[in-house]
Amino acid sequence: MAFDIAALGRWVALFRDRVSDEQERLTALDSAIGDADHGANMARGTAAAVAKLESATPTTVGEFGKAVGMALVSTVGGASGPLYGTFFLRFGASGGDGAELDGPALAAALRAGLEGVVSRGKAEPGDKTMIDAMTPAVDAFEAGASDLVSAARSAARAARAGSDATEPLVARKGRASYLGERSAGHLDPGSVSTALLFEALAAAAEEVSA
Amino acid sequence: MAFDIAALGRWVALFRDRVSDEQERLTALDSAIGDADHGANMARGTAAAVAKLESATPTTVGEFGKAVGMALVSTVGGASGPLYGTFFLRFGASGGDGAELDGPALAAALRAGLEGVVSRGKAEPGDKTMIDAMTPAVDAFEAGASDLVSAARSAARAARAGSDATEPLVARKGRASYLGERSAGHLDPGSVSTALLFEALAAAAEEVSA
Amino acid sequence: MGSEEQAMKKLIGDTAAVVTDALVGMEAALPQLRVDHENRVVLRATPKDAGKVALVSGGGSGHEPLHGGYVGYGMLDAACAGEVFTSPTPDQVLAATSAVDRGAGVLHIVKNYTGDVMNFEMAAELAEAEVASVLVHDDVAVEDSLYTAGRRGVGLTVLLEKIVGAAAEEGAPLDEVVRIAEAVSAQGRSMGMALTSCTVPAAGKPTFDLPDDEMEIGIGIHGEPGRRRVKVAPAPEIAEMLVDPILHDFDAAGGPVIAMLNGMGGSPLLELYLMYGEVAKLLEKAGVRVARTLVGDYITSLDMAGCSLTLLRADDEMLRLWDAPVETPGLRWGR
Amino acid sequence: MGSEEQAMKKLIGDTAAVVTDALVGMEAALPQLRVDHENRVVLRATPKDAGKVALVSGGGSGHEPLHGGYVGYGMLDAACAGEVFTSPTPDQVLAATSAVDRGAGVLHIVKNYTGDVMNFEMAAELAEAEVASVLVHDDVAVEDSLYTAGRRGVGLTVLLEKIVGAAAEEGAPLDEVVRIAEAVSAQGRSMGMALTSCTVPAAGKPTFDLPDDEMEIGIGIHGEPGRRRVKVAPAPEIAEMLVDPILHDFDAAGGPVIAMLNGMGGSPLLELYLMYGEVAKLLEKAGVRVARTLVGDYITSLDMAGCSLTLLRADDEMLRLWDAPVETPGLRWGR
Ligand SMILES: Nc1ncnc2c1ncn2[C@@H]1O[C@H](COP(=O)(O)OP(=O)(O)O)[C@@H](O)[C@H]1O
Ligand SMILES: Nc1ncnc2c1ncn2[C@@H]1O[C@H](COP(=O)(O)OP(=O)(O)O)[C@@H](O)[C@H]1O
Ligand SMILES: [Mg+2]
Ligand SMILES: [Mg+2]
Ligand SMILES: [Mg+2]
Ligand SMILES: [Mg+2]
Repeated sequence: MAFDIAALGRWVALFRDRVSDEQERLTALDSAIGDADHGANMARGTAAAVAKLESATPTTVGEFGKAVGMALVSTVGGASGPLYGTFFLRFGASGGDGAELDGPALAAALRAGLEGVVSRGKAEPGDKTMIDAMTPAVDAFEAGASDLVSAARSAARAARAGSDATEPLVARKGRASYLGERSAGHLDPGSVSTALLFEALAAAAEEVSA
Repeated sequence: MAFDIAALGRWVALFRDRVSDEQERLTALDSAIGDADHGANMARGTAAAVAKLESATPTTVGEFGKAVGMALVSTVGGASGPLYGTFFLRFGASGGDGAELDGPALAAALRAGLEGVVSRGKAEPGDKTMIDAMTPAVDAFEAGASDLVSAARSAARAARAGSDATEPLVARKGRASYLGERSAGHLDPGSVSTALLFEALAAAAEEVSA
Repeated sequence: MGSEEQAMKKLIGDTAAVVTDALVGMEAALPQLRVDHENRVVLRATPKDAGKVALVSGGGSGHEPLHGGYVGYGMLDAACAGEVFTSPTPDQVLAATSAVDRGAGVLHIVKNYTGDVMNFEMAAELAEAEVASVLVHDDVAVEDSLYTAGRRGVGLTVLLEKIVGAAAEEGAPLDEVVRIAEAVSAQGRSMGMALTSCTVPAAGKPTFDLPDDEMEIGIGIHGEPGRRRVKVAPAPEIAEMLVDPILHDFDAAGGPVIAMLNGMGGSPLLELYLMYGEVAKLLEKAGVRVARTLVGDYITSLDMAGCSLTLLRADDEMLRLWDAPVETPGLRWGR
Repeated sequence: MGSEEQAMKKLIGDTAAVVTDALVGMEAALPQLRVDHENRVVLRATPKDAGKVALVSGGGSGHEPLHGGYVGYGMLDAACAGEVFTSPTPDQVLAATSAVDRGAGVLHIVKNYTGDVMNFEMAAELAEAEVASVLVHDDVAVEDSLYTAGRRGVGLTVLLEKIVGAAAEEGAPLDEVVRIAEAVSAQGRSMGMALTSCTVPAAGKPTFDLPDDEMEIGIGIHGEPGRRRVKVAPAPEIAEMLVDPILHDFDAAGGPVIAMLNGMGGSPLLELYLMYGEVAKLLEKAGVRVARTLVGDYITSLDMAGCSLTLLRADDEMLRLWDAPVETPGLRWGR
């Protein structure tokens, strides 16, 4: 079993659906410790990414990553635009000219994406950012990469747990850092959208395997 | 029985007290159909008039009227400043060099004050202004001028009734006129302060006769 | 300060001294102005040349930058600051008039409110200088009738002070200045709307309650309710509610107009630009040619959210005077 | 438009198109500007002379007049308008950079927010023009630490754009322009406070709830809560809460400073002047000499009520560049 371009497209579409369902919640979280735009940003960006995939009709993983990444970079702005954009650009670069990704290849692409986010944003785990959901998710996926569905499921669980764990933290990166101690007691909004990204991946994997 | 300068001073002091007690109500009325300052305007003006009487120590009715009138003109601003100011200036001019006013002389002074307000503001009865309280009050005082206390009491009742009668009217003068039909259903704030003016006069008359 | 004032969302100290305190800050911030604190009159630090007509305006405070912010080269010589939303007293106007008279007469620019008219009138009666006055009454929301107080003076005041100020600065004699002032007053119309009320410091709470889904159409500049209350509508519809009554009242097609889309104080500039875009579309459709534009907070009602539109049919002389240099805190170009 | 947007007290149409619609109105109102609507870049209608360094700034919308209102002679060459409170994308910055490059290099003026920094960085990586950038990070409410995102860029941005814009207009080469920009960035500090939150159109309700008797100290410019919440206080105490942290952070006594008392959008000018009066008293007591002053809405948070104070220690060169002519919608003098 592997993710072909259509399945990758489903992943992005399912991510868009989840973001759209949770848009208000993401904005509410960003209102508490940020600037009240994370929901709107991600809704705009993921809708643009889905539209771009429809018009660009990529045939390789590289083209897929470029289409999604550039759509995000070009439409989101803010911190999450370059970060999620870089994630997909590096994901695509890792997949390269291939037309699909098996478990280990998908694991490598996710790892490349994560590394891109880290090098662009320079956050470390514990800084209360999307990194705190993405890092355990990629680790979990790698650990179980032989079975795509269960790897994706455990990545989704790890992302969600990582996101939940941001609640008590005092932010050191992103806008929430301006609040100092007051940032504690709230989930990081970017970590919640990252949980949605991995939950969408798990749902897409289930569809692929069905 | 007559009003001497001290009694006239008591009238102004009692007016100040009533205005200060009713300041919020006057402002609330002016909020509904004006600009929310009639309470503050009258409180400022009557306080200044009392202070002026203390420092100027007038010895004639003319000096009394000038002190009160100029204090009002100089500190109130708005529509009520020139109107109440003119009222007292003309009141004083009518009383002239005398040191007191008996019933008929007081009636004449009040009439002169009213005429000053009419010529300055050019409002007619029914325009929904202080004129609607002042006109019946002066009429009532004149009718009973032989007995100062009962004349002042019936003037106060007439002023209040005239004020109450402004409620259904559509304003044709003052700020409330800008509201057109929407001005109906509210008391005119200036007519309410005029009712206080005549209620203060009745209270002062009672003190004089006591 | 009582606990009630404590809770007001305002940058103030003693509620009774708001205007006095603001004038202290204004003088500290603006070295080109001088303030007569006793009379609460804002003056130019350097008076204009002798032999030129001087312009005095004023009114209640709470409309900033009007009027104090329009004192300076090419505009006013003095502005009298009344209490919030309360016209200044005759004493103030008289002090201003005497202070700025340069021997060529003084023009009083008076917005048509009973209080303003009477207080300026009393001052003119007492003044030693030759005084003329012009009444601004441009608000089409108010019926124009002989039997009432007539139309309110609103946004046109800003345009009139600029144009007439330029004429006076050029050295036009008093009768000329009056002629131009009357012409501007006759050729301008305004219409305003509010999304929220405003809070007068001395009152401590909003002047009126406006439900979350309603707005006021046909407001003045004193936080008063308007002619009618309607459901909140999107910007294109609001633009129609401003443009239509003005174009219904006078024919603005053909000649050039000066347009001002003015914020009432609480609406962000972003929204004012957006509103102007909608207004511009309607004006174009109606064949109105806009020659000059102002968008921003020029005559306000404290923190009221909302806007007003002013159109002035401007002849060549008015356009030339409009373009002349002006150097005031609120309006500046050409120097 | 859904019923929720209907009830918002805003002069807007489609909530998703607020920025686009506002740019249409801005272009209609300001003939001296040109708007690249596709990329949402505000440009000068007449580009500056070849061979001069161009200045590009930008950021989220909702801070008007920043940045679009500072495009023009003596200040910016282009401003990129992001969504409300969201930094522009690299595409926008790239389009702006290519449009204004006159062969002498382009300076990016970036407020220190993770999003702004990353988006401008990506654009700089892709640009063909020689690009340098300066970071504004003047907010003393935020801890200055290597391990965090560092201080936010707030009010100093306005002063920096003015001073550096004058240097570029004079023909200073890129390295000179960068040197002056770095000097300004190093010498300025700001502190802000809010009496109310603000409402982002897409969110439809205030970003945070603030009880009637509380205010936020140490806010930025994105409607976010501040460092701490305290009871509402009178203006003299608020002035201390702004002045003290700045003077604690750097020594402003001795040399001259440029002071800006900035409104956050929803506070009337009357209150801003009053606040400046209180600030001026404290500065005088602390021996700080104010050489130039700005009071008004220069960098806002939509309709937030509140204010911020910025102090820039200005050397002779900065003061000279400050006084140089500027002709933008938001700041204008000398022409
Ligand atoms: N340096 C960083 N590295 C990784 N993630 C970051 C960084 N800074 C911010 N983020 C993430 O971005 C999210 C905010 O995104 P968003 O609200 O769309 O942008 P902005 O903060 O510019 O408004 C934060 O919740 C956080 O997860
Ligand atoms: N032309 C007029 N003649 C008589 N009274 C008037 C006239 N115009 C207004 N008033 C009175 O003045 C009152 C308002 O006074 P006030 O609120 O102090 O002044 P302003 O209207 O300038 O704010 C009105 O309620 C009305 O009674
Ligand atoms: Mg955000
Ligand atoms: Mg009133
Ligand atoms: Mg008034
Ligand atoms: Mg943002």
